[in-house]
Amino acid sequence: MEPLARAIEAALFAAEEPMDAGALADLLGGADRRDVEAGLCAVQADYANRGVHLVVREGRWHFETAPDLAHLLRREREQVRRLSRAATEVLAIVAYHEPVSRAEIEAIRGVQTSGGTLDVLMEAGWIRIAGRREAPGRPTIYATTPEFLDHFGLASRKDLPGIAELKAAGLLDRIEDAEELPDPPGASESRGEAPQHRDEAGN
Amino acid sequence: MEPLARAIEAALFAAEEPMDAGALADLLGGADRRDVEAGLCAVQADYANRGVHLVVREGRWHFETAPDLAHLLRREREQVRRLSRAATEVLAIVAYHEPVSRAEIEAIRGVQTSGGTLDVLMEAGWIRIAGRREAPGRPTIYATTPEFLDHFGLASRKDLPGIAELKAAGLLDRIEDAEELPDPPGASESRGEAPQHRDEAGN
Amino acid sequence: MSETGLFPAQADTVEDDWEGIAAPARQDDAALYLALDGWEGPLDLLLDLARRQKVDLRAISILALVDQYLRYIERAEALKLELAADYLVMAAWLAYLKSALLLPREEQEEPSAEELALRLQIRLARLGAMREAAARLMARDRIGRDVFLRGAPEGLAIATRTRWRSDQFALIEAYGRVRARTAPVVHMVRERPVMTLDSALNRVSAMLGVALDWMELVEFLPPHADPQLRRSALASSFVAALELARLGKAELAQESVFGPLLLRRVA
Repeated sequence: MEPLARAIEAALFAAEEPMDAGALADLLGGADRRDVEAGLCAVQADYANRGVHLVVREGRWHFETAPDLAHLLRREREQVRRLSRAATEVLAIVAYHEPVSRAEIEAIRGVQTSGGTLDVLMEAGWIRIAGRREAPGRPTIYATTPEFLDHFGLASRKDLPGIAELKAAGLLDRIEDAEELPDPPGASESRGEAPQHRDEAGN
Repeated sequence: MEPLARAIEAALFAAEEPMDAGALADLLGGADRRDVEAGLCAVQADYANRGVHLVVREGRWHFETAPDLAHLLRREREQVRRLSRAATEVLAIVAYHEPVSRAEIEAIRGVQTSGGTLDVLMEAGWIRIAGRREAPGRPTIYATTPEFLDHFGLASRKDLPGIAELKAAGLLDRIEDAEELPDPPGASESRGEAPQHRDEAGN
Repeated sequence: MSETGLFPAQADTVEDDWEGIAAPARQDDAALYLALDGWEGPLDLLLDLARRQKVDLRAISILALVDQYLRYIERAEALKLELAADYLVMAAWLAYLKSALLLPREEQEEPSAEELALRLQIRLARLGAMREAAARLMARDRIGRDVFLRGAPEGLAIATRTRWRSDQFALIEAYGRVRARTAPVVHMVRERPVMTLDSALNRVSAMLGVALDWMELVEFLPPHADPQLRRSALASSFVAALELARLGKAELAQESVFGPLLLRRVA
């Protein structure tokens, strides 16, 4: 095994967080970035058929166990957060529509989203506040994090299942107010005034 | 790579502590212990020249980074900084008056000295704690180190110029208005109580 | 509720659109309410009904969907179930949509009923897409469940160590600075040119001895003295003049306030 590949292998084994090629090059005493990238690919190829794989998620590399061994390694203890249906839906909406405001999430789901649902996802480190939309009311907008991609084994957002097809079908277009279901005559008030109903918990 | 070797590799990679062959055999769905031991040896041989080694200590196996790469994983970044004016003054006082307590340093400097300044000088390796003064309160006393003499190119403390030489070199006249700080309250008294600082300075 | 399931458990068991909900109601109304509670709002219920048409969401019959929904709501009301307001709002809107769809096209208002139906369909498709996406996402190989990171990474430590630098001159200069700053302060009064009272007495009496007439006080002062000495000599000579007058050796005269002070020997 080449010295640089060995060093990359050791560094990524020891690292507590995924690292990109630049950080690795710095760590390895200012190695050339392209050499590091070539080395990463060599190590990745070397591990392709092993019990451990070298994977890259949006430019950041880490080792993880091979997915086909999940049945052997799956642990009884709760390592993975159990998400409510509401939380999984909100997560999917943020991932496929990002950046997206809470009102837009609610427009897609047709129900109010409790703040707790967003909190649970932020606490898990999967979504983050990505600023404010330059629109009336300047609503907070949300986006996913690198940890989200890591956790779900996605190389990038383009890797989200079916995202290209959904986009082509226009199902990921921004929801315009005009598209909202118009209220039936006389019903607008009660619709606006019933925020307390069906506030689903995010647990 | 053999399926059992792959599984062993993945299991030890993910394990939070070293595992023995028996524990591995249990984890891997009751594999035969001798097969597991053979598998461990195979994996170990496979990693022999890599950046990561499979090692066994008292019958328990774990991965660790190759010893020859340790320097890469624990880097010390060195940062060179010039000693501050205040710290240089304190160091000079220690050098001229050692052993000297903090109260005595303050009395000589005529200004209060933060503990951080002494810490910096100790971190630099130029002063050390030289015991306690057999006086009320048993104050810690400080002295210089051999590294101090090295760094400042002095064969011994006797090489330090005396007061008369300082005067002749004009070093006692270089006083700018901005440097004329009033004594802190109480400093004049302690100055009176530290007569021992005068004698050595003049030699 | 299953983590990965597309639908709430009770929805999966529903065979027919009404019996599914009515089944628990045979026991008591509270259970029925809970069953209805399995839907997250009217859009969720509509989506579930639409899926039961077992066709692509884009091909569903909106009229049939509206009828199904309205039947649910009617039955729930007949059972005196407490329905959340938004279910009723949706029912009212769907009833309106249905009547508009049944009207001849030319009598419809803007936007047309067909367009409203299309929007409803798009909303259902969008929610359906996200629900499927969520399920696919949750079914991926997830870290900590299906794949695992290194259990006990050594960690990469980058310690920053400061190396301090100074030099001999800085050290000696610092000591000089300290000593200069804290050297005992000595007050030195510089010598100033003065004429003492004694010398003024001598000078004035000597000059009076040779003078014939009244003389101004200023004429007794040293003629080319610098201003500071002159001031001192003026003060001393004035006191000397007073002293000579007291001793009866001289007399003083001043003709006007602040006028010249005149001095003459007493014969």
